Amino acid sequence: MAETTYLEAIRQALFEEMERDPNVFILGEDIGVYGGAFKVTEGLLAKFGEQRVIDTPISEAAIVGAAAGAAHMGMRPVCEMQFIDFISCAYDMLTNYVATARYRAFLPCPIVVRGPSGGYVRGGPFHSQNPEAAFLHTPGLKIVYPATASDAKGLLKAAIRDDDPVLYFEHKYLYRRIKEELPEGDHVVPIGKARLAREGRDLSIITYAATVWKALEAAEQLEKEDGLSVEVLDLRSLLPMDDEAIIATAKKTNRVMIVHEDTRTGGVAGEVTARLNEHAFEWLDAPILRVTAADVPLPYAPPLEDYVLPQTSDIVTVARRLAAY
Amino acid sequence: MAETTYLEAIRQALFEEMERDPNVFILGEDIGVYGGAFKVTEGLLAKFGEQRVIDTPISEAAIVGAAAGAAHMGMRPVCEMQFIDFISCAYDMLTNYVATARYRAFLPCPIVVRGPSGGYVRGGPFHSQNPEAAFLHTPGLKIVYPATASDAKGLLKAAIRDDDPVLYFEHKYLYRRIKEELPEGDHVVPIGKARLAREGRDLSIITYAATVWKALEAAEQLEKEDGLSVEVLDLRSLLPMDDEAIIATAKKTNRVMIVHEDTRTGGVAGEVTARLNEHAFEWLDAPILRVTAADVPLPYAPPLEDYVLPQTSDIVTVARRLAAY
Amino acid sequence: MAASRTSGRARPRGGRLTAGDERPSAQLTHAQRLELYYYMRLTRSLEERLVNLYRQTKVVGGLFRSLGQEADAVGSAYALDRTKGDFLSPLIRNLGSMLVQGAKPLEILRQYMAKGDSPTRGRELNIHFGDLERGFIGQISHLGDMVPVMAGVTLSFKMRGEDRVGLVYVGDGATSTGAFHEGINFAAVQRCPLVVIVENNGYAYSTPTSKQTAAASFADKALAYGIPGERADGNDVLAVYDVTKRAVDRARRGEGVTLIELLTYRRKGHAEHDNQSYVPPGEIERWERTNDPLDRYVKVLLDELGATRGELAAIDERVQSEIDAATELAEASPAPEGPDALRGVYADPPTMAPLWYREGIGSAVSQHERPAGWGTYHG
Amino acid sequence: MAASRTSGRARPRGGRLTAGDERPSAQLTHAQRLELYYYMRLTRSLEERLVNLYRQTKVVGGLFRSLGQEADAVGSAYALDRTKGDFLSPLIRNLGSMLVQGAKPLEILRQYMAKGDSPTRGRELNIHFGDLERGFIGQISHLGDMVPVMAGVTLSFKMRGEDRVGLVYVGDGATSTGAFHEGINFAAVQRCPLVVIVENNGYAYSTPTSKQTAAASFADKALAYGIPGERADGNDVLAVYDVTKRAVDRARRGEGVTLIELLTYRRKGHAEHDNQSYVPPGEIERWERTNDPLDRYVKVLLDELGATRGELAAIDERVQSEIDAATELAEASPAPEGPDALRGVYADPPTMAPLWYREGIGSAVSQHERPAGWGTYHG
Ligand SMILES: Cc1ncc(C[n+]2csc(CCOP(=O)(O)OP(=O)(O)O)c2C)c(N)n1
Ligand SMILES: Cc1ncc(C[n+]2csc(CCOP(=O)(O)OP(=O)(O)O)c2C)c(N)n1
Ligand SMILES: [Mg+2]
Ligand SMILES: [Mg+2]
Repeated sequence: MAETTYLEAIRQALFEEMERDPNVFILGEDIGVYGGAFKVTEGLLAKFGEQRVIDTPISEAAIVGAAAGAAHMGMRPVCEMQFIDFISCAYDMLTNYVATARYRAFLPCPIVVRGPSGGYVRGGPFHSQNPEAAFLHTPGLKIVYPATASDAKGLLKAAIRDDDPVLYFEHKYLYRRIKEELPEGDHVVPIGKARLAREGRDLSIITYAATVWKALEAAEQLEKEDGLSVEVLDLRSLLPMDDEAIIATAKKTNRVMIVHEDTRTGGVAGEVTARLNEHAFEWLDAPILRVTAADVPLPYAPPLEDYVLPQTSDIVTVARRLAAY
Repeated sequence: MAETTYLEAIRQALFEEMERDPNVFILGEDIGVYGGAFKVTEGLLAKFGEQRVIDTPISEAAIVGAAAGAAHMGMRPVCEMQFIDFISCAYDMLTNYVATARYRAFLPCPIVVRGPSGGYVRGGPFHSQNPEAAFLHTPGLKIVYPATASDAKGLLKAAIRDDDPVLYFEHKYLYRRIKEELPEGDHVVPIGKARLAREGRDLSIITYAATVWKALEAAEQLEKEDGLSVEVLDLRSLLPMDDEAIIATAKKTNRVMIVHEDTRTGGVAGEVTARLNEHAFEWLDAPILRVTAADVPLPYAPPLEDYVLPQTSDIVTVARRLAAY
Repeated sequence: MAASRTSGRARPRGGRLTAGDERPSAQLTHAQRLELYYYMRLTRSLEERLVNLYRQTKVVGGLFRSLGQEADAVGSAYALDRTKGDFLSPLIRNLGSMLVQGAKPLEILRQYMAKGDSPTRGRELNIHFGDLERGFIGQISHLGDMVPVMAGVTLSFKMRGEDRVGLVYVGDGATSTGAFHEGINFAAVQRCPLVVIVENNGYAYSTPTSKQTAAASFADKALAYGIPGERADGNDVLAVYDVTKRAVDRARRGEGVTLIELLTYRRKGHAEHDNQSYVPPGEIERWERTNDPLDRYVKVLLDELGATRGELAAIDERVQSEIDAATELAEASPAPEGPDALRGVYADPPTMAPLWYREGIGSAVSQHERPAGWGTYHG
Repeated sequence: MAASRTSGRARPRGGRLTAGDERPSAQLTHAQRLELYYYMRLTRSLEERLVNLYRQTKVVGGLFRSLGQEADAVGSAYALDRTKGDFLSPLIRNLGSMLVQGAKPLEILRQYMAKGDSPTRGRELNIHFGDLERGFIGQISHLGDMVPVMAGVTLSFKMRGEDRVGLVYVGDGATSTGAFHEGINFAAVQRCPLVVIVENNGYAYSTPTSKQTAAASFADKALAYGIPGERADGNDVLAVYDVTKRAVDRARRGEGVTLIELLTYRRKGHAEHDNQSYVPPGEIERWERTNDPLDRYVKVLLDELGATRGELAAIDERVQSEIDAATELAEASPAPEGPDALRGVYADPPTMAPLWYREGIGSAVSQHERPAGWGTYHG
């Protein structure tokens, strides 16, 4: 079987779900004739027509709000943010309207909001964001952020079928850089389960999205150069978070570091640290260490971006300190 | 000297700063003739006139954006959100425009955004929010959340004078419930410094805003009933956070709990836990425990709200477990 | 503001032309005309009962009145066709619209008293609740947000070829929000079967419309969206019905969105605590004296439409006894129970786990039982 | 779209009436007319140089063209009075406006190449930069956001009684955003000295204006805000100057906001990578052939305004040599240095602390030196 890119996996998921369920439709800016800024939705208009592939005005709040309204009536809308950075314009709609619909009014609101996220692509401060931490704090939302093509497909299918609103972040650095053979058939990856990306004994790296690959790279280097056996846990789902998996890896290796591309303060690593501290305190032989972006808006020039974002060498450095602790 | 309420302290700060600096002006919904939904700005229109006390259309993004524009030109605007819940409508403007102005364009952006926050008042899901965690994650913003009348005044004055944008959250439950004698003269409380609200030896409670008072209540009960000496640290500033103070209290008592009114997952407690873990791991004789709201939108009916929000009795329960650990 | 009963387009130039002179209310039966009266009276009396309960501190939180705006709410909602599954999204002053659409006084009373058997089980305030079956949807506080949502509701009608229409209300103040703009523009481009009603009651909280917009009229805003804009006397229930019905018919014919401005007046404060000190002296009294929607409709019913005083008195009595019965039931309703707060945040999981220190369940702390001291544990 | 050179109100009914027939461009000196040409030529040639650099992969990120829109950018900015401190907020296709306002080709080139001595020191993309001295402000990517910001900039002019005017651009697409709506409404109510220009270039990325709004014209949106709305041929630099100058004068006189729609056409894709497959065949060529703003202005200059071919050739040459010189300098500029990324997030602290594992500074780990084992430590 041929290998499928991360981007193509997303399109496949959209295609298959739109074929499977006539209630699924997609809406966003330039997703129709143009096929989306990254061509994720290419071909969908031709196949499914203007009724189910809707080019919208530049109105992120309206896109999300309209999706919510349609979802109440039984539809399964998938919204594209042209870049995920623009999800901030729908922040009110998502956190106040969408997230609370079921709780306060018993309204079903099964929408998916997806879009190209993340840096390492010289996109500058407004085309590189990782907004997951801003929403982690909102009960009622689910959040997934796949790192592999297989998860990209399986989690999007799960998100579309989920009866709750799901934010689906896709990493644009991975779009065409990774590919793999996808499982055949109806490949659905359950929301809420982490993925053990690499087994190890000496220390654990908990991470998600693009930095999963950096962690794996670091793990290999550490094995070769230091003889360290490093476990890498890919969270995949941030909300709900797979407590069982993070606790299991912490109890196994007793040394944990958390890696994310997002800025440090207020990032997801804090929540993971708090949970591990609550549930595995005595198993920890060393402090949980964070490797993250520095606390600055993400700058554009390559030397600046490289300096701000976490790199494989950072993970190696910190892992060595952790192992030696 | 007479005692001053928390609310009156805020008004005093606005009044004094507007008198001191002609560049200070205030804008928001119904803040002029009406004096604001909670009457915080009462009397300011009469004193300073329509040019400096601006009633705006219902447009939080425009309020914040216009404040930013005026701030670039040397003004010192203070925006009122009628309820802080509506700050979500300015989320894009704050996180993308305001927070990055200095960094990406060397633009001064000394604005203050303030508004009534927090629960315990039967306000329901949209008049009780604590939005601090949603912004903790944004480099470029500062965040303060006073618990006392003295800090309410001093921090607002500091915020207005600060050359960076400051989110100033004021707790509506405290508006008229607490009062104290304020220091005389030009009372300014530096941003970034925590306040030791109570000294103790056996365990530390790190908290901020309304739950400072619950923590103090619990501390007293624990002293009386259990003979425990409980330290209470009021963060006051969330961004920047006073690392020195949180580390010092952890190193002193070796047992820490964090209390906040906001929901648990993705809340400020995670960040505090991560920092303590990084900087005081070996001093911790017990896991850092969180007392927070449950992860649900805040419901309206008293029994529901009481059930969801952290109560003094919760703090007592957890403190006892922590002390006995 | 106009006290005449005819409605019409704000300015002839406002958007595309519409057949603006039909009077669909001429088709209403006598029973329907009395029903309009019933809903207006029910709205007013129910709010009066709520004031009593508020003063007895039985209402939890604020109380919002629609005194003087009953014609606006009732007349517009009445133009929807409930047999077809038409849908509306009310605001805080649309108690009347909700009653027309099938909300019950008992539900309203339970909501305001935060009862456990209220439609939101005590989770949300006052009339913030909805019912997909009866066709109304619970607003959130954030003004303007319901416009995009109703764009989506009506988009689904269009996509599925359903013969249904949606109606969304916004206040004069809410027209300033970004959400209003994005939502109505989206609906206009998509030609959703949606009617947008701007209830211009002169104030947003304390802010007069002159500080809300420099536009001469809210109906003028229709031109910005390429849709028809109309304006009507919001205190004339039949004029409100007429203008709304024409827009509803247009939407049902596939002709897209209409923006309607209803001119009315908020005689009470923003909420019960508001003393309206910002209102020019005499303004409220003038509206009360000369332009009360109930007084006006009673006069029309008696003078022009052949109703009798007896018929109206019977309705008044029915309203009173319905409210009395509902109040008794509502007062007896139980408060919600704390742990119910954890249910239904998500479809899955259906319940959030209680915080460990609350329920005495397996605590973080008690789980700390690492067997091998501080050595490495393989398990 | 109109190819005529006269400008005017979109529809006579659009907002309040204005003195729409003055032609301030008649007052321009010969030198000023040539200067307009200079800026248009500079814009085009500089972008062409950027295309070369882009193909050599010396540009970091995307390249955005304003080909065919130079008259719109240059003519409108030229209507501001730089001696009075007028202020503008450009968009991605307003390179011409920035040049008029004093931005230098060298700055632009350094920005596009992400150099350390570029105006943003490599922090922001392309023409996203500003200068309070020269009076332009760096946009962010989020469309519409600059409208509220410029409302605030001009509010400060009004508050301080300064004789200054602001100009903000939005694309046809950006008019759909909530921020545009909130900002222009706010400015209109406050009667800020602000000119809002909608550059209607037919597309927002791939989306034609018909999917952006159902309104017949963007100038019509003025009525929604109670301000004058005008519409002009955006490819006629003098018409653009005229319509903007009238609005600037109005603002300076304290008469508040004007909305101007400039009709133009985006001949290149959204950015250089966009192949414009969505554009109907022949459309681009038609605009290129019959409605190129530079061709048109050259003809007017030569045929009507007494310029000579020699004068224009000299300007072309000057432009070329300025760009050559700037390119050489820009290419030689250094890249920024990583640690500069930590400076200036805040006024205070001026620098963020480097992450401990980067700089080998006192690490979290090495600080773990609790002296008294696991006993309680009083320190
Ligand atoms: C986005 C937002 N900002 C502020 C508020 C606070 N608020 C509640 S009602 C109100 C006034 C509403 O006025 P209007 O839209 O005219 O409706 P009316 O009360 O007159 O029916 C305000 C400012 C809000 N609910 N939402
Ligand atoms: C709020 C927001 N949503 C989406 C985008 C992505 N985006 C960038 S440019 C663009 C099209 C802009 O079109 P228009 O406003 O007409 O300007 P033009 O490029 O034609 O000058 C879009 C959708 C954005 N920058 N901001
Ligand atoms: Mg109103
Ligand atoms: Mg455009």
